[in-house]
Amino acid sequence: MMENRIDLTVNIAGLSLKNPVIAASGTFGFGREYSAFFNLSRLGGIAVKGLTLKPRKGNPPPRIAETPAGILNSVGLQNPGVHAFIRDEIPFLRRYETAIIANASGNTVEEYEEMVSILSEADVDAVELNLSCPNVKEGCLVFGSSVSGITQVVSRVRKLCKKPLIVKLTPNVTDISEIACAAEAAGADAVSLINTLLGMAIDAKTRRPVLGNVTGGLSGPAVKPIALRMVYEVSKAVKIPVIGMGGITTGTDMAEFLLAGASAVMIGTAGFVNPYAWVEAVDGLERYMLESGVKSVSELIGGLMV
Amino acid sequence: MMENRIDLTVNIAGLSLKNPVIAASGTFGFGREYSAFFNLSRLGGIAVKGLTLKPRKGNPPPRIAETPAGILNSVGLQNPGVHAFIRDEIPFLRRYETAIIANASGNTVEEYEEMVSILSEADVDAVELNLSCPNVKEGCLVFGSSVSGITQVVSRVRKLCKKPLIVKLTPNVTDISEIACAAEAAGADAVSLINTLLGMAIDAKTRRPVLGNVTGGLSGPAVKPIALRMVYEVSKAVKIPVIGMGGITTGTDMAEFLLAGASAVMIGTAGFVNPYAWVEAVDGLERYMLESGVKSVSELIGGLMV
Amino acid sequence: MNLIHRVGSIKPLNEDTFLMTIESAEIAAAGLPGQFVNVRCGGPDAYLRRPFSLCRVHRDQGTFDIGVQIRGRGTQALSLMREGDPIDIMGPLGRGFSLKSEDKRIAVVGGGIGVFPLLQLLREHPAAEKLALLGFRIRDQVIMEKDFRDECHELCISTDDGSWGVAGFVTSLLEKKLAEKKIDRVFICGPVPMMKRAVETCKGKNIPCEVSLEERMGCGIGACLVCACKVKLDGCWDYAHVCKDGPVFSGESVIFE
Amino acid sequence: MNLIHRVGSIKPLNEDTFLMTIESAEIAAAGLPGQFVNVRCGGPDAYLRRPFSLCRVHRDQGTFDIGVQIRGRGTQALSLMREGDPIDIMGPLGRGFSLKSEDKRIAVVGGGIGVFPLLQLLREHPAAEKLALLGFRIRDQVIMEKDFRDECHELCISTDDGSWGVAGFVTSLLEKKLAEKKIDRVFICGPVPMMKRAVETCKGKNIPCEVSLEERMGCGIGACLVCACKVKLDGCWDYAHVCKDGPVFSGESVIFE
Ligand SMILES: Cc1cc2nc3c(=O)[nH]c(=O)nc-3n(C[C@H](O)[C@H](O)[C@H](O)COP(=O)(O)OP(=O)(O)OC[C@H]3O[C@@H](n4cnc5c(N)ncnc54)[C@H](O)[C@@H]3O)c2cc1C
Ligand SMILES: Cc1cc2nc3c(=O)[nH]c(=O)nc-3n(C[C@H](O)[C@H](O)[C@H](O)COP(=O)(O)OP(=O)(O)OC[C@H]3O[C@@H](n4cnc5c(N)ncnc54)[C@H](O)[C@@H]3O)c2cc1C
Ligand SMILES: Cc1cc2nc3c(=O)[nH]c(=O)nc-3n(C[C@H](O)[C@H](O)[C@H](O)COP(=O)(O)O)c2cc1C
Ligand SMILES: Cc1cc2nc3c(=O)[nH]c(=O)nc-3n(C[C@H](O)[C@H](O)[C@H](O)COP(=O)(O)O)c2cc1C
Ligand code: FES
Ligand code: FES
Repeated sequence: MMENRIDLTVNIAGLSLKNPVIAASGTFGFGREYSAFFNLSRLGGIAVKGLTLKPRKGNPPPRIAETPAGILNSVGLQNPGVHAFIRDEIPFLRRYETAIIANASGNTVEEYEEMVSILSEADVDAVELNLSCPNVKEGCLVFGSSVSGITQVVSRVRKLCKKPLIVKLTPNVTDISEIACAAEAAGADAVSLINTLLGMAIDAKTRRPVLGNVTGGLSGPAVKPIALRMVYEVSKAVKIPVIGMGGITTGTDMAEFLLAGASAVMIGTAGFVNPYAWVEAVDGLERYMLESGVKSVSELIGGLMV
Repeated sequence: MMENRIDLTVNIAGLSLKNPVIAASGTFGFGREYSAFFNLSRLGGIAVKGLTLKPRKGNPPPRIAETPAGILNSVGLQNPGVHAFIRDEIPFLRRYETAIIANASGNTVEEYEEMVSILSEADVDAVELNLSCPNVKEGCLVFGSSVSGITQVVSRVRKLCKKPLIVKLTPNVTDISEIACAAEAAGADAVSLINTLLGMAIDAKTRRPVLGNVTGGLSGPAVKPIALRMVYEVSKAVKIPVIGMGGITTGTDMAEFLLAGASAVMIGTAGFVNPYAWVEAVDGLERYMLESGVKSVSELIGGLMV
Repeated sequence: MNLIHRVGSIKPLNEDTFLMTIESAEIAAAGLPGQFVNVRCGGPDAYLRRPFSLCRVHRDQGTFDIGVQIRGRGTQALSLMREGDPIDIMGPLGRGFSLKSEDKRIAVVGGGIGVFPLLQLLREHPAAEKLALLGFRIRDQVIMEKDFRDECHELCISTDDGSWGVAGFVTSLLEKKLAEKKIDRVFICGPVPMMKRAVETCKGKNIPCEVSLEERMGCGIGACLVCACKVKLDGCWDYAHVCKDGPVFSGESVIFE
Repeated sequence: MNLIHRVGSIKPLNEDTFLMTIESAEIAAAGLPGQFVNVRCGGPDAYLRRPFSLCRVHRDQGTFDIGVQIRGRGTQALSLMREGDPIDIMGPLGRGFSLKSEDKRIAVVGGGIGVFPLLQLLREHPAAEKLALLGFRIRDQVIMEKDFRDECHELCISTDDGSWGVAGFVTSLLEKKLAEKKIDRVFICGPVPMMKRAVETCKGKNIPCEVSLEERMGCGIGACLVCACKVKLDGCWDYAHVCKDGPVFSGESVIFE
């Protein structure tokens, strides 16, 4: 009955999602674990664990630190490599009716090109370029945090990419709108933001960093005000769709991001605390829309009254 | 008895503080209100409310929003102007044995120059340049977020400044070390960081921003991991002392900042929740030092084992 | 200042409102009508303190009451506290209502939970004649009727739909009463549109009035300047601060927007 | 999966350790020795869940016990829960100890709070002969002595200072016992240096062993990859994940650093 009245579908860069909730890359593995908790078909999409050309072991533990209303992680892109993903994980994911978004990282422009070429032939619905992972020293950070870096990677990759191309932005920059505009100009079909904020935790007792990697990426409710501001700024600056994320926990949080200008959202950290966070956010958004008399998600997008 | 064993004094840019706790600018007014709670002489120093040449009314309310483990504020530098400060507030503050740090903002380089000239003749112990206030549109943000902006203001102001010159850095930049180095090169005696992170809060019910000013500055425990990382990076990059702040609540938090490389800290938001936060942090640090067998604060500074 | 006090009791007033008695000889001794306390509500998401007006002060018992409407995270957490729990409270804070012996006949005008600070005012004011006009949306929202009746000479209640007392807004009640009898000063607390209207009514009759304002707070004591409200100053305007210059202001000085 | 269960009881074991009984027919029915549960502890500062091993499972009563040492924010908040409180728990999670009928004689080696998962192992293991070696720092830290005695054929306790049981480390006890009698498999849980030493001892005697590891967790189910631990793989090494591949690993496979 609810379904009849409320339209949750959204369109992003030619991709049609049944609802605006996407599992954020790196927090949802390849979906297998959470499929024990709920039907993955309930999600608008799944951004899979960040992929690289070759398998990566990732950073030394500890890889997580709890912070006030958030977490720091320094996983460092541990993944089985893009080929293993295509072989072992896509067939499983395809059992569900949900968009598969391949999150791709590289150390060089050439690696990004190769990744995108491979993924263009794979059965995925979109490619999300991670130019912003703070846990990898070589390359990544540089690409995502300057106009020249992002222009270079996105324009070269664009030529090879046969899928909708989402560019994921780092918040560790002076002016994120400028970077988003550069991504748009270089051919991105959408931008997603924010990736994690670079942070650090120290154990005063041992006088050592908590994380094996010293620094890590901050996510969770703590970063929500920053993420919301950046989504608001970027969606005013670009014409392509914006996927918002950073600390979203509830359907109401999600509504805030849509109002700020996001066309869809990703949810990550909240799922560690509540494995049903993703589906509860879908239900929560539906409830919010019912209560506020909104019939379709598109009415909310960018609807902030300033 | 504790006093005999533990040395809490620190030296910053020629300024000797009885302990490393300074009240952060904008959170402590001109000290009057908190003097009803504790003897201000217990503080290492007080950075007074951000001053401008002329009185400023500040931004429209609401000026505060609560966020997960933090707050957003958009006060917008409401203050009675530097002359009223000198006339009405310094005499009161001088009744206490604590360093007075004048926090100064301007809209133009010339305004900064004039402010510093005036403050150089006033009875304050140091000047803290606020080049990073996110709530003022004209000028401020620009100066603090680029190497050229900071170089310009600091080098011109340096020539006129007869007091220790502390430059306060904004975290809303791609590379804070680069900015800190520019401040050092231009003649800063110390840097203080972090100012607030630009953020936003939305009321999904009313579909409006919570703050009258739309965006505001994020502070409090939520930002601590980011502040700690920036203090760590900056204190590796510069030779001048670093004053750390951002979310400090306890003596242990403070120890973490000292270990990361800060020579002193500032505490702000935590005092809204607990009016004794500043003095409890002094006591907490002393306890931490006793428990870990540290005799003087200088042993802690930069003592992180990586 | 000692911050840790003790929850005495919690009694529901209606579905979403309750009265909390707090044991604190210090606050009970010092608290004046219209002043407020700033309460750490606890709960995982309520970081800042929440301000509540003194609703009733029992000096002899060393306790005071606050009336609380459950609205969000903080008030929700507060409602879950139990008798005997320690509670972290700063107060009394701010400037309360003026208690002038030359004001012989006073009226209080309260809307919804705005009635809370007016009860203690009635209890302490030296006036010979006290009129209380209280407005609520519907009958279920009517609270503290008996408590008010005990503290004044005349009590009139209005509900928007007439389900209790007179039908209509409390501001209409005020207009009617001011036409009927001479009042020396009016004390007003409630939603902004109601206060605005009530102040205008008083101005029209040249009767001095005072209003108790709300604004989001940080420090609660005047140090952070976040709780700004617009007031008239020398023919122009300026921001005053609710926590320190208020929460009670003269009705003439406030600029409602 | 139903996450909301109920606190049955809380009993102190010593100054900073307590046993919490939780009512959950589902977890009691499914939980195996060595598996863990991931608990939302509440409190304003404990955002993530905390992992605790199943210590005792009462299938018939539909309850299970966890033993908890108070260390930080989360365990502190947990210790304040009361009987009947709802509690948010994911579980049972991870891979537990192997329960092989060919292992006729087993030994468990526990250090400090590492003893917790070993109790249910003793209760469920089919072995004919069960030896328990438990080490603690001092007498005041000795916990669950009677519970262990009831579940094994021989119990030896050591304390570092000899204030209870044998003086010395539990690893010395293990060396001594392995010299005395034939054991088919050893199960180890405790501080890393102790586990490392115990594994080496077993290796020296060619006795297979299993260890239960700890690592900071995010999701608790294998999705976020934060709980990495080094294991041997094809002559080289790789990261395994404590929450999914463990917490129990064969002693031979783990690389202690
Ligand atoms: C001087 C003063 C006296 C007050 N007296 C009473 C009283 O006697 N009884 C009563 O029920 N309420 C009173 N209020 C309003 C009460 O403070 C808010 O309802 C309460 O802060 C809401 O907290 P929350 O956690 O439930 O809401 P949330 O929306 O979760 O609060 C989020 C933040 O916004 C602030 N906030 C939200 N609403 C208000 C508001 N209306 N005014 C100020 N800050 C707000 C909160 O303090 C908090 O910082 C008073 C407010 C002021 C300023
Ligand atoms: C598989 C497994 C089983 C465990 N079984 C038990 C048990 O039966 N009884 C028991 O008392 N303890 C057990 N622990 C350790 C227990 O999880 C930690 O003591 C607890 O998480 C500390 O939380 P805190 O809030 O008190 O500490 P804090 O230091 O405040 O915690 C901060 C963060 O670090 C994590 N953390 C801190 N110490 C540890 C640790 N040693 N291991 C993993 N994460 C940690 C916390 O989970 C939290 O995310 C187990 C750990 C694991 C991994
Ligand atoms: C454990 C962990 C691993 C992550 N790995 C990736 C990754 O591989 N690629 C990527 O683009 N983002 C990664 N992220 C960032 C998230 O996708 C997301 O941008 C961020 O966590 C903010 O959203 P949240 O607050 O909802 O978690 C990771 C985040 C976490 C917590
Ligand atoms: C209400 C408020 C007002 C502030 N005003 C100023 C200011 O005038 N000048 C300035 O340099 N920083 C100002 N700040 C920033 C603080 O000095 C400090 O850098 C920041 O709050 C981080 O520290 P904290 O987390 O301990 O509050 C203000 C912060 C708050 C919360
Ligand atoms: S709340 Fe800080 S000045 Fe009023
Ligand atoms: S905690 Fe997430 S993979 Fe182990």
